[in-house]
Amino acid sequence: MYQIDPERNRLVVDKLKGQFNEAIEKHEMLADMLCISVKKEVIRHCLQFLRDDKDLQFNFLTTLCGMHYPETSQLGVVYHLHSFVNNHRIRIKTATHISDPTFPSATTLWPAANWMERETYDFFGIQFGDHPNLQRILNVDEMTDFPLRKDFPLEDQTREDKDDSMFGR
Amino acid sequence: MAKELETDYWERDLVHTPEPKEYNTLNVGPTHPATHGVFQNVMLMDGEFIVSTEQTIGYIHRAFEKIAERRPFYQVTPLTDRLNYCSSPLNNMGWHMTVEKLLGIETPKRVDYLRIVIMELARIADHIICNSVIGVDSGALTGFTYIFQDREYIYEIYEEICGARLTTNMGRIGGFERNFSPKAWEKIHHFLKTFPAKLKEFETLLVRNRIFMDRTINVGAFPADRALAYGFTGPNLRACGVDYDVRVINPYCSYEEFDFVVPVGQNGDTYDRFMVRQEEMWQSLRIIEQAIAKLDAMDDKETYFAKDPRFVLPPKEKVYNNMEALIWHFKIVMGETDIPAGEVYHSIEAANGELGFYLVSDGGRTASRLHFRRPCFIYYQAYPEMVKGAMLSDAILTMSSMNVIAGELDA
Amino acid sequence: MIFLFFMLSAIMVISALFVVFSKSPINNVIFLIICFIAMAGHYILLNAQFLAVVHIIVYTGAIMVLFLFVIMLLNLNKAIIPQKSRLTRIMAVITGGIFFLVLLAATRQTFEIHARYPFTSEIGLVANVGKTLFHEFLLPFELSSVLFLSAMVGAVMFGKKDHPNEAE
Amino acid sequence: MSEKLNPIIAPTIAEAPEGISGQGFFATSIEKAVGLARKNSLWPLPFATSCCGIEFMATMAAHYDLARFGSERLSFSPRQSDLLMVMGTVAKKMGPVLREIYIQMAEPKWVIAVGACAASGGIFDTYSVLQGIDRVIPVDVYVPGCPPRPEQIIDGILKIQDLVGNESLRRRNSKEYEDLMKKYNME
Amino acid sequence: MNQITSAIQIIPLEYYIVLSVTLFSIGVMGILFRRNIIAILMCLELMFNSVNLLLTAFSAYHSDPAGQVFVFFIMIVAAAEVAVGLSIVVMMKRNVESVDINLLNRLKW
Amino acid sequence: MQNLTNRSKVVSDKKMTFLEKIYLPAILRGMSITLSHFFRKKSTISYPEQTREFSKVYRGQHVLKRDELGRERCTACGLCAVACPAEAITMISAERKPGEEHLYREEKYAAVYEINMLRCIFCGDCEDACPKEAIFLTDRIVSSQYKRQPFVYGKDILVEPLDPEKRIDISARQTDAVRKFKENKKYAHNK
Amino acid sequence: MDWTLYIYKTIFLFIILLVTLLVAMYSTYGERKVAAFMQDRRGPNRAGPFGLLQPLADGVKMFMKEEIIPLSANRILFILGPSIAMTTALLTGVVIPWGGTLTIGGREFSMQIADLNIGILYVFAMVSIGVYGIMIGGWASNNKYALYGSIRAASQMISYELAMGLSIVALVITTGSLSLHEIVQQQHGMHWNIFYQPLGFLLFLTCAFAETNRAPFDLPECETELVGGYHTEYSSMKLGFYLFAEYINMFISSAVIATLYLGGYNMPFIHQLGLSPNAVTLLGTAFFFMKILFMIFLFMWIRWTLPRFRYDQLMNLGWKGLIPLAIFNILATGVFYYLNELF
Repeated sequence: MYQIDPERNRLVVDKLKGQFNEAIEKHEMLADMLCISVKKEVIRHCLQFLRDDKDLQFNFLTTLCGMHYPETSQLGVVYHLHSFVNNHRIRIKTATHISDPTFPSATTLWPAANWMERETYDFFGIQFGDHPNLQRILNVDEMTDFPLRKDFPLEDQTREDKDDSMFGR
Repeated sequence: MAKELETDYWERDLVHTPEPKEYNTLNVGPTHPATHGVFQNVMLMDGEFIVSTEQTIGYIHRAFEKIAERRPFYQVTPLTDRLNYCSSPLNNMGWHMTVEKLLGIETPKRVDYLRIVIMELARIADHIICNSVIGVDSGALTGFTYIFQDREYIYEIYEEICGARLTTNMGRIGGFERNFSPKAWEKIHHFLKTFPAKLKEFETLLVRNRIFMDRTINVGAFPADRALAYGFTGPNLRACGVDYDVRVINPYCSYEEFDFVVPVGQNGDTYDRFMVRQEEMWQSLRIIEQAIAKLDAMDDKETYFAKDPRFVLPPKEKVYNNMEALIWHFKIVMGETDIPAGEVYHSIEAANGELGFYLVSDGGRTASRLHFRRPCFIYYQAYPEMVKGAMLSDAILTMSSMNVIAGELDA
Repeated sequence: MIFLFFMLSAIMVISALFVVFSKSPINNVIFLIICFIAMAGHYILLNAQFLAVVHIIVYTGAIMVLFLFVIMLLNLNKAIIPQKSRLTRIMAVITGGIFFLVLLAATRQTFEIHARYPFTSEIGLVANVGKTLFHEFLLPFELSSVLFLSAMVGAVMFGKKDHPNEAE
Repeated sequence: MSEKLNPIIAPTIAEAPEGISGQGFFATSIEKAVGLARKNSLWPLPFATSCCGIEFMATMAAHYDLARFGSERLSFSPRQSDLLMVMGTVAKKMGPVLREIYIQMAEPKWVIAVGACAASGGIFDTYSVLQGIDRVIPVDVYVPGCPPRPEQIIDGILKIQDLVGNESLRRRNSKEYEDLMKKYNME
Repeated sequence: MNQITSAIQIIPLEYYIVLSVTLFSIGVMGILFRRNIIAILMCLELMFNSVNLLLTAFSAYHSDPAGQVFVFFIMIVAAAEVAVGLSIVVMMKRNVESVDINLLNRLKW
Repeated sequence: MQNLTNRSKVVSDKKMTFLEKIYLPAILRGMSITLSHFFRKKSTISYPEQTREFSKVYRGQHVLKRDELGRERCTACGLCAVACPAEAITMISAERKPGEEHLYREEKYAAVYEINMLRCIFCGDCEDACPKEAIFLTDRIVSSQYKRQPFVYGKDILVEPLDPEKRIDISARQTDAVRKFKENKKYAHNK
Repeated sequence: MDWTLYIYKTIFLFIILLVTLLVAMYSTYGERKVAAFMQDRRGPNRAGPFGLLQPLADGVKMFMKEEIIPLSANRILFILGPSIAMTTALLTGVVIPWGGTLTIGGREFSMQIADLNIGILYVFAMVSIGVYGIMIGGWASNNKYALYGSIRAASQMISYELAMGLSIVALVITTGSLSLHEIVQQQHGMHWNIFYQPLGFLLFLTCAFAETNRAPFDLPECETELVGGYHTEYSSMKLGFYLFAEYINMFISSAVIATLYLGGYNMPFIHQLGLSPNAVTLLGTAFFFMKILFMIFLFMWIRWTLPRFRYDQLMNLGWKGLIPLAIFNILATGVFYYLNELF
């Protein structure tokens, strides 16, 4: 099984706290991974610091995804970072209010972030500030809604065999 | 220069002014035979050479993440089938392990080993597709039909275990739906006995054939640092020389007990990818053999699911007869169990690389958010960089050797 | 026989005119090919079978394919080149006509030609042509190979991109 | 086991014409011959988007061998194919592409929707998936299953063969066919 | 076979002379007429071939293979000319995006 | 990049020997393989005439089981419809009327039970969810149709025939424990 | 005027055309069967017994299919392309000696339509014209894939024609004749040229693969890259012509190879059987066809074994591999014969 290394977790938290101080909102140990919430103003620097720091070396962006918290009307972005050398994974979270869904882009740090951010934009309508090509990627360009927000209906509205009374459920 | 010519003393014709350099655009896809699934590449071509590529994907976008938010956990398994449909059981197991992690279900060792047998079979099946398709795209169709017969055999094994060939929906949260039948074991043993010779034959057809080597060596080469920056994982990263394998780095499902080699390549070209996949099949065979040895050494031949009554469907004979069991059965099927709130990230070494499930639960009936880290989606964006300056034929081989599965790409 | 001659000639002249007047380069090439095939017919009429076949292989099979290839490769059919001015074109036709008349007049003046050797139908055979080529014309033959080689080198040098990276 | 099989008359081209009766015989026997030829030479265009495409590969491969029906020559150019096999999910983004391909195909053409996704959207009842390709192009045969077994795909092709073999040569010029095309806004 | 061999004895030599003169003039006209380098090269080929025809005709009438040997030399020269000429065209197209002869008359670009 | 594990092994060898460079040996070897297959027994199954052996647990067309007395087992509890990820199952339940005991096992039964076979993905979740041993998938395949409508399978197709000879045997799909349980006739379920 | 000869030639021409078409037709069937058998499959077996009517079904179907000429295509050239391909493919057969001489009613009839003294060159000429079919058709389609296909075809065929010509030169040195008839007669008994020119045979074979656009040189139409290559836009019978022309080419080049290198209609030990001359001739023809069929099988065998080349590798192989080898072959042959004369 994957071993959790509390030493390294503490090191990460200490280093980040030392660097960004109160911009680190919260850190908690969830089931398998250290999870750090960061203010969106510093998220880019935070990621860069994590990537470039000699001891941490989080050189691999495992994944990036958007979140929608309808109860607080917030949109968030979650980064999973992985340090190959230290074999250490952490999760960085950041969030902002739905009325101003802009985040800095991580494309310059990892080219891999390019499509993931486009996907996040596509699903949640999160704007990534200096993204080179922020267009819809999976959905048709004409779409105006952001389908993964909780208020968007899942079902295809034109399904016929379901409208039939015998398929209604 | 144009001015000079206008004052030509004899010709008063319109002088042709040079236009900016013009390249051909070639529209590869979405139904081009080489794109297998569906993605479009608009290639800017200078003769046979590719100047730049622009991809359009999403032609089979099916909104997996949205559906997953509306379905109880066990109904997500059929969805994961359709991610990388060449190796459905791998995805199934990955998803089950994720849920088990969230729910805190401890699986018995026997389940782990059974899963490993299935997962490695699935890996072989996936690599068979990828490598034989490299052959097909380079024009050697025959190798495909030879090796595909073994894939058919793997289908038979699947069918014996779960009842489906491709989209298996195999296993349940906590284990399997039924124990492996004697026939299934027989087939697995037969497979282990016959497959090496077939694989060898397939290798003889291609591996040391100069035409094939010329077609693949230094085609679509990608340096390791770029590959890491682009988030490559799996065989594609290993072909670049980085021995990153989730099974070794973050062992799950008792992989730490197994002895196998992580094959790596040299410079990440198509030949490396082909060879890495080829070697992985051999290693998978070894792992299966070890797993079977371990299973044979066990006294327990009956356990096939975790005995966790909170989340695992009770056995049918109890449901039929026992009120308590019936109630739990209803609760689990309706999704009314007390699922703990929390988030987990679990990743497995799928055939194409690190397949991650980021599962956020708020304690409700369904996941509040489920994000798939789909390896294809992440590394396919490096394709333009890989084929820049290459020829059209190279681009096609590069694409097939990357093994981009449309279902996984578009979610 | 005469009929065959006239037919072939007519094909040649008409297609040659099309070569000149047709605007699309592809059509030019195709009419030139027709012209050349007709010319191969003439060669056969003249008992030069070997020459006829070599003509087809070299001209139709290589040179014209090269033309067609370049046109396709550079996609020239789309790049419309403006024609010369009407005046120039009329002048060209007149010049050609006058040239034709002058040449015709000049050839009309020629004295009667007498065959040097008694007539033989064998001269067009490979053996005869080959013997002449390799006996009497050995030096020019070898020299022409040098010319050909230099042309090849020249073509390769021209065709090469100056800096391989510049194209990007 | 018998229920698994549909009664399928083994298609052979060497079928003797039944009964000779005046002028009608000529036309029908020609139609029959053409139908036999057509149905034994259906060149498919595999529009394989997802899982069913892999099962189609299995159908092409040694165990099932679609070649037995004379259909192994895949032509990816719509001009050359007779049978459009839509296999896999067709998203709304893909719909126009599919329609374009159908229009580009040369008559006579047939369409087979393989798999739940192509036939009805299947499990993917979502905003992005076309709920059955018969929304954009006319479909001749539906094959259920997700993905269908190669046996089912072959079943579907046999069904199409029956359809092809019995089709009148004039059908493609008929009013009915025109109406069908009009329904899909084609010509 | 016999028929063909005797053909040249029926057709007067003058006919061939007139034919080749015609072709040659058409070639000349074409060179003056066109602005497309490729067309001009083609007209050049036409002129070469009219000469070839004449040479062959004379050779046949004289029963002297030397004339046909010359045709070979002309073919060689023509092939060489086409090779170099077309490579110039390719280079020109690459550099100035045109095959207009008027752009070449300064011999620089 | 340093090694992350101590298990890595470079597997590709890109240096060609002279024999490999001249193409022929590899080509001849390949040709000998293809020729040997030319004379080998073919692995094709001529489908409509021959059928491939299906696994007993194959998930094909559904069946609604009757019990030994020929009564429909389904009680229209709706679990299968809930469990269906494709939402392909619809049912309307009805109360059993007196005199219908020989038809329906429980007091409630499905008056209408329809599965849209075009939607169905044959995942087997309904079988898993059924607490009454009523719905099973079988090793029969669903055949293709020219129209959409026939794919909505009603009870006329789904319920197995009354004739005991024509019953569909699904015992292979059940676990050993269930089979053992079924032999014991003293439980209410087995009566 | 020798009318019987004319009539005989005409009839024979038609027979040859018919046989060519028939063989080409059934090589499509053969190809599918061979492919199937090599791939552990069964191949077409529904149309007629063993699927023997499959080519007919394909033919009828293609004939009845709708003709599509794309709007943006050049109509005349679009139709011209397949016609050229088909015609040139058919025309090549006239110089091939299909057998010895038949004696009917005291007259000798040669089983060759035209015994040109430059037979080999005629074949070359026809092949070189055949390129136009592909080039023009591909260009006229106004489709990029087709254009790529035709450009590839053009450069490939020119390059390999060169190597082919050079490999023939060595053969001509050994035989001293360009006439196919004479070349065959020189290979009497077991003096087949393949034993004297093994390298030349290999080179010629390779070039023949390239000239007929067969795998591993099927770049102009390789479907994984160019969809259909030059015939992407073709449908109906025009497509049929292209596909057919390929098989005719394959048949003819097999015949040429058999003629040049495998002894043509010569059959070893046939004269010891004591048969009548006519029987010997017919038996020789049959043997010739067996050789041809074997060559066709070889074509298919290789196609279903090897991966295909890439464009630049193809060119490299042609220019840097085959042409130098062919030149070396010429030199070696020349030196050998020079030394042979000296001593």
